[in-house]
Amino acid sequence: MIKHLPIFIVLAPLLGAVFAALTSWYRPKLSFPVVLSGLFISFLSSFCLIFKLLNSESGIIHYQLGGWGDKGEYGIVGIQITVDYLNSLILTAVTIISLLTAIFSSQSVNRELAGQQRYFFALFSLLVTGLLGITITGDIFNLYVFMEIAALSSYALIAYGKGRSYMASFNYLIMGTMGACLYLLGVGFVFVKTGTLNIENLSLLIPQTLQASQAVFVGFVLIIVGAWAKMAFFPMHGWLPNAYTYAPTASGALLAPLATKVSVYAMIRIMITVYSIDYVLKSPNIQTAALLLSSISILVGSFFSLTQTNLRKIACYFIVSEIGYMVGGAWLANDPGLKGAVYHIIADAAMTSALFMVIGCILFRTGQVELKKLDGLFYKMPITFIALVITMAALIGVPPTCGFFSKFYLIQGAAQAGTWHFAGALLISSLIKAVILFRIIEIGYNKVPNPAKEGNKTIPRDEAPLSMLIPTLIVTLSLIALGIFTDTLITDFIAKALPEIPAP
Amino acid sequence: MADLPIWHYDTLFLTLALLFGITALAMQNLMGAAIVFGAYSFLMCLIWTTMGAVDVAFTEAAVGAGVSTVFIFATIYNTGVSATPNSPRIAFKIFAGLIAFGTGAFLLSALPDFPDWGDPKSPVNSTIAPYYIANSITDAHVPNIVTTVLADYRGFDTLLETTVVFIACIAIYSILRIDNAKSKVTEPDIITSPPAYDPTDSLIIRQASRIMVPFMQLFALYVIAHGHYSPGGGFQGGVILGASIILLSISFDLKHVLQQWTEKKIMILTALGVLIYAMVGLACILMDGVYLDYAALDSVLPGDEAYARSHGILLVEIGVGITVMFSMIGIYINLASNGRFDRGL
Amino acid sequence: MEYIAYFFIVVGLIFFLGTSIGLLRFPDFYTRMHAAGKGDTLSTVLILVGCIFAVGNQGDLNWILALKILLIINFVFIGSPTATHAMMDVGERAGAKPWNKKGENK
Amino acid sequence: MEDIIPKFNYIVVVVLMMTGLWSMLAQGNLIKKCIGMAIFQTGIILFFISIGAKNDALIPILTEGANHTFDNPNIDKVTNPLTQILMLTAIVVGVATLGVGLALAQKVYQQHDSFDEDEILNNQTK
Amino acid sequence: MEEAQSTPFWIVLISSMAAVLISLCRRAPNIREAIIFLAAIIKLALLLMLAPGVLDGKLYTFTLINLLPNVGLSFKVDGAGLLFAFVSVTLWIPVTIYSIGLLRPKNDLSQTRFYACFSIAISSAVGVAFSANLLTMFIFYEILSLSTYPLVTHNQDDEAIKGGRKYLIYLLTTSVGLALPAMIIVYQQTGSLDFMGGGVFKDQTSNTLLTVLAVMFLYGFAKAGLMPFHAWLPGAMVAPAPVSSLLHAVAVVKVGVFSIIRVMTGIFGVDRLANTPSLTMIICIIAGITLVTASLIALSQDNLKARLAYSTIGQLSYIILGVGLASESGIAGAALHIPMHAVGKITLFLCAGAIYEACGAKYISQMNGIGRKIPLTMTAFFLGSLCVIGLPPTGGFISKWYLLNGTLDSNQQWAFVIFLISSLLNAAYFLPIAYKAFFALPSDEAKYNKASEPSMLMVIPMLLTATGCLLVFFFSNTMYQFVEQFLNVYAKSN
Repeated sequence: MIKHLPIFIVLAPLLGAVFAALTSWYRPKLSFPVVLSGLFISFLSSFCLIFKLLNSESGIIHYQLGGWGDKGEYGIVGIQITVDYLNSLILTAVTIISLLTAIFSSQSVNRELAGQQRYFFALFSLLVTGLLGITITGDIFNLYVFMEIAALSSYALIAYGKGRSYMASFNYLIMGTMGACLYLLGVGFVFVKTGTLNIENLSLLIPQTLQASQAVFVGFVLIIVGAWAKMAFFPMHGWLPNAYTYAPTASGALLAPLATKVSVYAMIRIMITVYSIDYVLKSPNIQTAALLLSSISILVGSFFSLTQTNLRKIACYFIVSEIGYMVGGAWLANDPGLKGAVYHIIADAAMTSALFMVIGCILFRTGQVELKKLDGLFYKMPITFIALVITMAALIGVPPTCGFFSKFYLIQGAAQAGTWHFAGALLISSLIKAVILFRIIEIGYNKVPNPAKEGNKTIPRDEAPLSMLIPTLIVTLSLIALGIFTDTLITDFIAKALPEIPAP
Repeated sequence: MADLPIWHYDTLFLTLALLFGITALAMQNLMGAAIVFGAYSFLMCLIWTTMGAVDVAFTEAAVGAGVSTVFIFATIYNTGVSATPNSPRIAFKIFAGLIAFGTGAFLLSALPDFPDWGDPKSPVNSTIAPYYIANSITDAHVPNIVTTVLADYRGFDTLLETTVVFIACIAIYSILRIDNAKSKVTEPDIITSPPAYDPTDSLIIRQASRIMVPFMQLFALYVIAHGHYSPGGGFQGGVILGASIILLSISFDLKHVLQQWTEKKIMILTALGVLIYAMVGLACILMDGVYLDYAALDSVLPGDEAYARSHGILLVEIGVGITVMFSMIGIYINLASNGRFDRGL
Repeated sequence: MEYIAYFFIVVGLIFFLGTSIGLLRFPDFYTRMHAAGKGDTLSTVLILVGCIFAVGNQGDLNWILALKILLIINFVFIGSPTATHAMMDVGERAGAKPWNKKGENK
Repeated sequence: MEDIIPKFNYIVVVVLMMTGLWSMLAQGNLIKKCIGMAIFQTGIILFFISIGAKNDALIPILTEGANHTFDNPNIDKVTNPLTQILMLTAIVVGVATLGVGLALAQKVYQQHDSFDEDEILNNQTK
Repeated sequence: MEEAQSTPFWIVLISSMAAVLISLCRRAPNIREAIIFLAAIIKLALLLMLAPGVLDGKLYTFTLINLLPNVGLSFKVDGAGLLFAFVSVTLWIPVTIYSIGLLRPKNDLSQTRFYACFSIAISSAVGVAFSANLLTMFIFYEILSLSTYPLVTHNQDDEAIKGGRKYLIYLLTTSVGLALPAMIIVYQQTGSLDFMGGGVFKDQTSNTLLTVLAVMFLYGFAKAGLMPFHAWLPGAMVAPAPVSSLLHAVAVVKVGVFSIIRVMTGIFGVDRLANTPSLTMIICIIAGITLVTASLIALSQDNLKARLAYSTIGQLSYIILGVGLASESGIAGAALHIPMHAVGKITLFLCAGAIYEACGAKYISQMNGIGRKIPLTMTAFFLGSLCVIGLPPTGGFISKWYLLNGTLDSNQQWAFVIFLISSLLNAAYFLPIAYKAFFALPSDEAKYNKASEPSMLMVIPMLLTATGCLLVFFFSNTMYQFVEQFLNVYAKSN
């Protein structure tokens, strides 16, 4: 059974979704536990895989579907899914976060979508399937299909939000489809010159023989741009804020941390595995462009977040700027930069998840997240508020939270590559986040007269239910834990995952 | 040029297709646009036939020219037909044009690097593909290589493809049905155009479709079952089955169809198909093969390993057929009745 | 036997030509539909019949294919006029006026 | 001309896709956007199919034919099946996306009684 | 020689644990304050345990966990660090007594928060004192900034909020915007962040880079209050007296200068400083300007706390200037000036608070003749000002003596002059207060006639610290031994 672990990671949520879809017609209550168990199995498998990976000397685990493996001169004829140091981390992160989010969202779904939650958890689980598939697959066309699975289910999940969410979801659909099409086209351009779709075969072919081929280069650009459209990178970020703001709490809490990060992973995978770092370095124009764009998107995200008054909108614009961090880090194409980018994928997944969970808790109790109306939040829901402050601190990059270390690596990379505008953008954005943190603290903690003092009116405590609070706390504390175990993560996983990069 | 025999009509078809596509986008009447779009898809499937991609052509004929056009109609039927913009937004259009033009130029920059059209020695045709052509028979006893690759070599893709259809169905269900379920609008409802055409009083159409439908379904079953030896397979068959029901619901009306195909039935069967496919895969694991390795089912299925594969393919094709059929019906009903499941196109 | 095939196909094509011309030249909706409906059906059937002979090899017909094509003919024969009827019906409901000598249908 | 003709289809493909892309970006009408999306996808499908095509090759269904036998077919005379599979999947994904897009469009129309993007934006900002 | 021992870690941790306990027993004030004293005493005991070892040249090191490759969350105890920790913990006790006396009467339930943050602040100050590398120091530095914010905004009125905003924005902006990048550049250049004698830089590192880094660090640790990043300090004076006394005379500001001493000696290295005139020049100029300007501004302030704040700014730049001299005695003077000034300034702040409590006088112009009403307080004030001015028999004299020696050693006579001028200015803005308090006629008799000494709980701490000012003078030799050990490690590395 152990050798089937890789497929179970993807299969468990898929089957969970199908069963949930079936049960929702007979025992609607049942569909949530079904999905939950699917996610749990998937989590277990990914967790076990990490240990299996650490014991294996090759550092990579293959699983050839249908038993169609390597056929000599033909290469790998079937579809193969692979687990290595790079994606095992992402897999675990995705599974854990989706599991926690599922637990978190059960209450809020019952509240927000009362009587309409049929298929919600099925779609939830299908989205997780898609994301896990993107992460685990070893075949660039299969990746496209998973991308579409994730995309379609997320359109529906967003559209559950009613009202403005329909138009937001439609824009997302157009932009997402454009991205997917560009990706597919890029795959086509690569396919024309290589004739294979398997990532390993490609990684043998492209860096050696096809360095000069224009078609392969065009394919590269198309794939990257497609991934950018999917992850709401600067010129194509328009869809994200509305989509995630008007989605229901649960959908937001699942989509925001995972969807974009996984596309970043896909980009990095294409960059360092299919193509190679020197291929990236050999195309300096697009590298400079990418770096510039990421600086811009960091700044744009941060400044727009300043202008917003709705906490969720602010969080969404944070995502835009964080995407800039990761893309920029990856395109620095040097050791600290890539380490920072990969580390930040995980760190940011945790941070965004925590942020949206906190927002979810507040929404659940107060029904709105307008900044102005949050006064006295500290006295109303102290635990949630402290979680919010910790999360914001992580986003700013206050040590010893994980945000600090990812920034540390990214800035180090920027310094090594001499791209100071990127370093500057990083610092400016974290300062802007600091300003927003002050705002939140002052509104939530200082705006109302201290009820502890005599004579002031006391505010009754009103925390979110435990099923929401506990996941939130787990994720929030994990921010600090991640920060403390940075060294382990970097040296035991990320450093092994990345190729040897010649230091300049 | 002499060694390019088939390309002569192709160039014609391609140019036509281009014109149709542009026309479809240029038309101000959505109904017309939809019709032209259908014609465009039909041309496309002719082109693919000439290129020897019969299965793709078949699918396109069923999906592009058939079902998706009907979907667009259904949408228009529930909404409005006019596409006259109330603001020209010239500047933006020019900007977008520049983007598109730049992208196109960038794509064409790779043109000299491409192999010639129809070159059998190009990397695509000489790397993996030969394996499939050479071993389809020995591996699975299936002459239709497309079916083999679809359901066996790259069976995982097909599982996911089925899942995509399933997702589309439940997504549309949850977008349209969920919150319109309560608000049953009694007619006349928001239908604006075309003039409400109630076919139930037209005897001819009823009878005609009565005659057609059984044959269609028979043919669909044939397509699914015979997919190993002729173009077609679960997907095409499923679409045709779906189309037959759609035809019924157009020529009679939705109520009539919903009497036998209730919402519940449709949605459950949609999920069931995926379940069948996935379970066949699991069965392979339980009989200590890897996932989707039908050879592992040798002991339960008749014939040797190759035939086991062949039968495994048939099983999953049935799964695909079921899912696709009912997804198409579900999607159609949702779109046509705007999620109210009462009356529609 | 090829010649039979050619004969049928050519005749079919001629009818098609007529159909298209009619579709363009006739004055009003009904007459055009008339041209389309009749001519289209007939010419398609003719061409298909031609195909029956075309697919046969060396003198004897390929019966399976012939049968399939006959089925197709059957469906075209049912489907095409029905479709035409439906369109006419809609047109009538939509209030398209028939053409008369004085040309006041515009 | 001699080097355009063998690559003519690629040019058409690019033009098709760019038309689709343009209307996805520029068209104000949601349904038009959807149609443009479909055209973009067909362009890509056409691209894949034509890189898989071979000169005077047969369809990828093996028969006891003139130029190859059942067990060892003449590989150059059989069209590439792989690209066709990929495109089957792509078509399915395409129709699925189209369906979802149309559903969303219906919802938007219900709210704003229009398919025109600018008008919808005005309504929302109001 | 180095010796691995986990005591430093525990010393740092204790008061944080105390904080947890404190926040647990919010309903029982007595237990709460008992916990504080207990923690303080345990801390002191542990520190004393370390002292003899440090005196015979041991370096206690402890690494908790690796955060980055070859940079860990690690501690190292040496003379200066121990001295600093010792001072801040010792002064914690009187201040706690004082704050009990101040806060208990107005039964303000948010005292718990106050004490908890207070203890966290103390641990992070000690953490900075003991940190073995730049990263650890930075972490504790940030924790200190965050944990003191609730203390600054304790009153939670608009003024407090404004002050708090200023406080956080200044400190975070500078540390994230300047210190962090500087640190990262150091790491990227040298691959190490540990403090070691002779610094971490290779010889081929360009001087310009070093100068830039030096400036980034100087302004990055804005707690040192170098102009123009000093404005937070007067702003933070809205805090209640104990806060401003401990944090803005001892913990926070001293953490700032201490960090700068560490960086200059441990990262740049004394020799490198001494051999790079451009570096020392820039440091001295920045410090010197601040020194004089701050003293002049202080002279013009009428609000007592503001005057104290500006004098603090000036005194801090004494220390930085001392480092900038890059001579042994200069650094010795700097390291010594931390405790000396701490004792003096805390006395002054406590007195200021007491004066306000006693007769509601905020402004110096209102203090004519109050010395007769509250003689004890004003005597303490007098002693404190002597210490800060640097007149015998108070500690300030010693440290300034070393500083002046330092100027002569690294023959920078202009610094000598500056020191003298500013000492004169100190005298000019402190002595008048005491003089008016005792000898000038009360401006309005009616107002103060029933003013009397504040509660014993507030007077006793003042007297304690005031006597401290004298004690440090007589025990300065022991202190110097600690500093000498520090010098042996860092300054005498070659």
